[in-house]
Order: sequence, then C-alpha cells, then structure tokens
Amino acid sequence: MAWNREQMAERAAKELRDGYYVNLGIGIPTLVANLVPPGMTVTLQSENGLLGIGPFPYEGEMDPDLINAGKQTITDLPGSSYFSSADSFAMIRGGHIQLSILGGMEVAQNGDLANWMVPGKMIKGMGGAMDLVAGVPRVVVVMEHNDKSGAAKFRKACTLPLTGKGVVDLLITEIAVFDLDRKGLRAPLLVELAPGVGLDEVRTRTEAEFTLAPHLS
Amino acid sequence: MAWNREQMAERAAKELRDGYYVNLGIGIPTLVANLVPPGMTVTLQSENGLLGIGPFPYEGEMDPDLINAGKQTITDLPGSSYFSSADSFAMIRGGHIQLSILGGMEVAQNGDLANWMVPGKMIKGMGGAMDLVAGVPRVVVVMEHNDKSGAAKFRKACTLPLTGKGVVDLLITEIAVFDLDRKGLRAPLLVELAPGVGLDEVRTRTEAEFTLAPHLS
Amino acid sequence: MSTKLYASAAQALAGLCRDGMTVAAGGFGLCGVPLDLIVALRDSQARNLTVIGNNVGCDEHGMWLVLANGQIRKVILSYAGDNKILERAFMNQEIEIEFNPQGTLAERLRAGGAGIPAFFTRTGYGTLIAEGKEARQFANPDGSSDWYIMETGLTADVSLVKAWKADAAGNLVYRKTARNFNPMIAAAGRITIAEVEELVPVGEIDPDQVHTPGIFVDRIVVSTRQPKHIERPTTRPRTAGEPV
Amino acid sequence: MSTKLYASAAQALAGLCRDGMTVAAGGFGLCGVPLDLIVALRDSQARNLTVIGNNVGCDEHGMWLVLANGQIRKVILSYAGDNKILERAFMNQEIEIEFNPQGTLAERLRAGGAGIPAFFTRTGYGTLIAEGKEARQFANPDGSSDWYIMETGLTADVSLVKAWKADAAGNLVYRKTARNFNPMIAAAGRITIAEVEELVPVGEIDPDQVHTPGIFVDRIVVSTRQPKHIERPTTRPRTAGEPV
Repeated sequence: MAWNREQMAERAAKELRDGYYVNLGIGIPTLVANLVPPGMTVTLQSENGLLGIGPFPYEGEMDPDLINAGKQTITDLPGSSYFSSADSFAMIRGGHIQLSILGGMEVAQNGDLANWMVPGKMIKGMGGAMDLVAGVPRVVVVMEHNDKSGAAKFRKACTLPLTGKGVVDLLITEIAVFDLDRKGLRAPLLVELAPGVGLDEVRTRTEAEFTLAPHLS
Repeated sequence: MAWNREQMAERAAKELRDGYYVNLGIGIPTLVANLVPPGMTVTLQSENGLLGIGPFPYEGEMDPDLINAGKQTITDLPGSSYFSSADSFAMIRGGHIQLSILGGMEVAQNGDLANWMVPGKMIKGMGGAMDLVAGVPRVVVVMEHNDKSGAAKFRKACTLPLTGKGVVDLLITEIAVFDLDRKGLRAPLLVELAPGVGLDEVRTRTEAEFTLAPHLS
Repeated sequence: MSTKLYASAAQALAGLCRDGMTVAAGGFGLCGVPLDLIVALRDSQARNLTVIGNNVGCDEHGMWLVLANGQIRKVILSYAGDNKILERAFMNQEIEIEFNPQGTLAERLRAGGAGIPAFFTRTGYGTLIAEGKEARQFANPDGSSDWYIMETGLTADVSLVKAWKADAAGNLVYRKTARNFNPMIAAAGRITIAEVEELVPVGEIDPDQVHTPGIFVDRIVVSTRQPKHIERPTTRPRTAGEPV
Repeated sequence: MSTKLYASAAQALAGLCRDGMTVAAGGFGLCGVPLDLIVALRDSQARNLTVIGNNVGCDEHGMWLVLANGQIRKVILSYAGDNKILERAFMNQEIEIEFNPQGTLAERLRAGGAGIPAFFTRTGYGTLIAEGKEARQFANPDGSSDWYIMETGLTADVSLVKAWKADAAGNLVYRKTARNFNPMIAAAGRITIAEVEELVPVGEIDPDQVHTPGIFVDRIVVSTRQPKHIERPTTRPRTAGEPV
C-alpha cells in the first residue's frame, strides 16, 4: 500500500539530524515541520529572511510584517533572527543550510531536477528554488511517482526545463525511496519500498534506470 | 610664501559640500575634520566601520571598541551608524562616499597615485587606500610638493608602485593647486598659487606638464 | 543645511521621474512594500519604465498599479506569481520579463550597490537562466571543482524602499520579514527614497542597530498606510485549555 | 540535544587544529580580536598555518603570539603595520605574505561565506595587486566603461571571531567598531568559534538586531579578557568650563 502525504513527510523527516538548519518547500515538505523528533533541535529557514520559523499565529495575532516564503503569516521563536534577502541567500548559496526538502515535477537519474516551469504555460518564476538546489549540500525531493496521465516523473533525463543540474540526493515518492549520486557516477539506488509495493510495480512506473540496495536484492 | 599644514587643510576644506559623506586619510587630511564651515553638514566615514566620526574622547572616556582606521580612540555622534568592513567598503567601492582626501608620495599628470609602498623598504600594506581611490568619485590629494631630496613628487609618470591608476581629481601642495583629468585626456590645470609663490617656482619644482587656468595666464 | 525629509510621497518623487528610467522597489509579496511611493510613481505618469523587484505587486496593490497603468516596459524579477495583468501584457508582447533566481536577484542588487559589476554563482548553471551567460569552473577547497555562471550587478536610477523607523540622517531600521530586498535596493539606487512608518529623533536609533546607514538614503517620507494588508492570512486553531 | 557552549577556549578548539590548516580571525588592530581563542591556537602547536585577517596582531597581542611561535607559513592580510617579527620572518623567507586591499579582503571573505567563488572589482586595477589576475572591462550606466580585476572568495577551515553578546543558539551582537571583519569571517569558516563577552538567555536578543545569525556559529566560549587593551589612546583636552 502506497504511502499517503503524511507518511511521505514522515519518511522525509527521517533525514533530519540534531542541529540541522533546514529549508522546507511548500506542499508535503511543509508537513515535515511538525515531525521533528522529540529532543532534536532543527532550525527552519524561510528564504525571505527568517531563521527560526515558529507555528502559524493564532487568530487575531497575525503580523503583516511576518510571513514565510509562501506569503503565509507565521511566527518567530526565541533565538530567531531576521536578515535581508541577500544575507538569506548568502546562507543558502554558501552551503550553510544543511538540508533542503522540496517538491518536484521531474527528477532524472543523474540528479537533475525540474520543478519551476512547464513550457506553454505562463511562467511564474523560479523564486528561490534554483538557489536552494544549487547551494544546499543535501537536497531531498518529495513528489508523486507519476503524473496525472500516469507518465513516469523519475526519468532517464528531464523533459522540462531544469531547476538544477545534478542536485538531488534523495527522492521520496509514495511507493519508493531512491538514493541518487549527484555526480551521476553511479545509477540511483532503490533503498526503500512502501509497504506492500513490489519491485515490479516500481519498475513499471519508473523510467529512470536504478539498481537495488543490497538489502532489497 | 608657501602654505603651512593648516592652510593646506583649509584649502582642502573648500572641497567640502553640504550633505557630503567624506573619508579623510591620516596626516594633513585629518585636520580637515575641524574645518567644516558652519551650517554645513558633512559626515565623516571611518573605513573600519563607522559613519559619523565625532571628536577624540576626553581623558577617562576612551572606549577600546571605538577606534578609527588609524587605531586612535574616537567618539560617535547622534545619527552615527556602525557596520562591518564588508559593508563599509561596499559604501566606498559603490561610490557612495562623495569625497576622499588623502596623502600622496607621487602623483602623475594622468591622475595616477602612489602612496603605499617604497620598493626595498618593508611593505606595510595598502590598508584601505586602494579601495578609496578606486571607489570614491572625487579624490583630493594633499602632499608636499617635493620630497626631502628636492625631487618633484608631481610627475610625468609615477616611479613608485601605484595605489590607483587615473584616480586623482585635485592635487593640493604647499605652493599650488592642480585640477587633474582622471581620464588623462587633457593636461593638469594649475588653478591656484600660494600667496607669494610665482609661476617660475612651480615650474622649476614640478616635473609634470601642466597648463594654466585662464585666470592665471 | 539640506534636509532629507519630504512632506508627501509625491513631493519626495518630484523631479526624479522620467520616461525610460529604471526603478527598483523593495518588498516580498505585500510585505515591506513602499506603497505610497509606488502610487506617486504611478501618478508621475513616467512611462517605459524598467522595474526591478522580487515581484511586481499583487492584485491591485503595489507595483500592480504601475503595471496596470501601462507604464512598464520591462520587469526584472524572481517571481511573477498569479498576476493576470502581467500575464496578458507578456502574452501580447507589451512587456519584457527577465526572470532571476531569487538569491541571484538579491545578490545582483547587493553587487550593484557595492561597486561590483559581476560575480559568479552556481545557481542556475545548466538551466535556461545560464543561456548566454559565461560559465566557468572554479576549484573547491577539497580539490574538486564546480561550474558557475557569471551574473552582473544591478543599479537603479531611483530606488523606493519601505522601512519601519528612520531618523533625519536617513538611518533605517526594518521590522521582521519586511526587511527582505529593501537594504540592497536602498544601496543600489542612484537616488533612494524611503517610506517609513515612524520618524524618530536623531540619536534615538542605537548606532549598532542601524540596518541601512543614512548614506544610502536621500529622501524620507512618512507612510500613510496603516493598517497593513495581509496577502495570505494563515492561523492555527487554539486547542482547548490553551491560554488566550 | 547538542550544545554550542564550551567551557574554555582550549576546549572550544579541541579536535579542530591540524598542521597546514587555514585560520581566519576577526579584528582590526586590537579591536574586536578573539584573544583567548588565539592563545588556544598557539597552545595547540598546530604548524604551517595559513592565517587570514586584516592584520596579524600587534606587538605581543593577538596573532602576534602565533607568529612568534613559528606556527604560520602564510598570511593573507591588508596591513602588516609595524610588526618586527613578521618583517624578520618575511625577510628570511620563512613566511609568505599576500597583501590585499582592505575592501577586497573584506569582500573576498564575504564572497567565500556566500558561495561566490569570484567577483570583479575596480580596486587595484593597474597596480601590483592586479598582476596575474584577470582584468576586463564592464560598461557603466552612462555608456562609458571601466576596467576591473577578478578576485576570488576566501574560506577558512576554522574561523575565530569576537563578539559582544551571544545566546546559546549562536546569535551574535557586536559592539561599535569591534564588529569590523568578524561577521564575514564568521560566515567564511567551515567551523566558526565565537569568543564573547557575555552569554545572554535565548530570547533576550531582539531577532531584528542579530548581527550574525546562529547558523554561522558552531561553538561559543565566554572571554576572560577584561579590561581591553587600547593600541593608540588619543584624547582631547577639556576646555575650561566644559562639563566633566
């Protein structure tokens, strides 16, 4: 049985480590904020200029000057800090954020990621996504295994315009988890299957070439 | 009769304008701080991270955390601000300081300046001098007209290693004032003579080629 | 003695607006946007503008007004979002859009204000963003190397920023995430105008706590915009027994 | 849960020092120098160090101690000043000195911490500093152009900084001109250690007033150095009748 959104977020949360500074994209990655294991200190960054994202505010306590990168009202925490966009992306580009968890439209077996535009549709812009995948040393993508037409989103090569070249380290879908090599020197490793999901199903629904982790072969 | 140090500083102070942000080098340029005309607002920058230099502190009120670029204890003023060295030189390099007044060892007729090292002697380093002359749009050099051996310091070309190429706009010595063209498209203009100093004296003591401002010819 | 204080946004912009100029404006969504100054920019009727900013306003707010008034020829931004007017103008080829990764845009503005004409970044290497840009490899400390692309600095003829507090010397303090692009845009303007919520006496802002030193601010006007609008109000429910 | 707090400078440096490493240290003259950490660096006896900083200490203070102990192979600085030991070591070819314009050094460190491998600056064009560096022209907004040289980013294996206040999250606040190179050096270190005058409870530092966010600080130690030394005490006389 495939993982649901919450379970995909739980799997992504296993990538957190004590002391990490983390940037979470919108969608399923946002759910990871509520799944930090007890006793572990994880600091969340909002690329519009906040380190230390707190929970959403209570009704009546919203502050128009305090929003996240998705423009939702948020709160800060004791020990938080605010800074400019230049300083924020200096942090990101300089490799100081340990982990970025974000969504994807396509991932290629060499670690390429596409998640910012579909040709022919209006371009909204890449926002901070290109900076995050280029600057953060560990990038985890959480996405549906196939698109609405059933086509594989984990591919030999991306067909959509890239967000970054050789930037994905781990891919989590509702049926499997793959460990990728950014440098493209080895094939992706299938490291985990959702409960009840068979290898044949993964093979059928995937275009990318991958090998099996020892415990699965 | 040639100008003394105080009079050279007074001449340099005539380059100040209301609202200017100014960086003053050590030596005679420092004296300009006390010569801001009444009613004029001039803000002095210290490149180690202060905008708004105040007077030296009184005995017993020195603060080890508050020094100028010459490492002397100073004070700040209402409206002052502190910042990092990177932000300080962003100000300087970005052309936000309107005027830099500094000392020189040699000035060439094309605006080249040498004031940081003498070959064969121990190199102390250029500190912020190269950044100032490269970044500040108007650079005034105040220096003795000749060196101790009597050799001209205003020359056809500098013999010492340069601090900057094509960076001097105005040269003030104890006997004359020259208006230079940074781009080297015209010869320096002799615009002022110290009282009692004749054109012949300036010609004899100068190696650079210059022309006379209309009111002197 | 000159003053940086102006009585209204219109007066603060007087004499500065001309067709074809480049204007940079701070803000992220509706947060930290100099709304009064942007209205004054619209009222100036200056046309063929190039506008730099993270986005170009939200529906009926901020730079949207200038866009809707047909004054913009080109936008340099990171995120266009759901902006129907921009979409239509772009499809009709009435406007040029230059997309930038958000961090690249922030750094280009920072570079422009700091006298740096170009820098290298890994961001966008191997993507559409890299097309036509110089790419080269630089070594890492561990001996490996990565590919980077060259990006150029950005400056503006006029910069419009929003701050929380200012003094008459032009020192600015921003509040929370309303800081965003404002400090870099303040430094990148040949003329910079700050719209502020509160003007405080000179000497009241701790010199250690100035975000934008007065050297970057030429003109100051007090904002008329209160209360501020929220784009995406998001709250959590109070659980039973939790203190209010 | 891990902590960033260490009981002494020696403990804060434990396990980090090795021969041949690059160390960056904040400070301008004797102002804002992490003195305890530098003593611990000397006591580590790590050799063949490359040291980055505006200067390499003053007589018998700061990095002078490490220099005098023969631990330094190369210095990357802007101003050597009157440092007899450095002069002798340089003349005897025991040490390499790389001179940088002060603003270029500050920007190289800022770039290193910000993931920028190289940038262009006009500073030093046409001087000895430009030798061996790529030079190229960039256009100005007015259509003219200027020459610039390429400078590279700098990072350090270990960065030592001095701050006024810190909290356990690693947020730093500097005081007056003791800020100087410390913020950039904090960001440019693969491991950064802060020596602070006061450790305050988490939540006491206003989040809008943090100079160096905790993400850049790995270890914190409270300084034992009070009162601070002054390199060039300079005062003015009180004029008669002036209030004391």
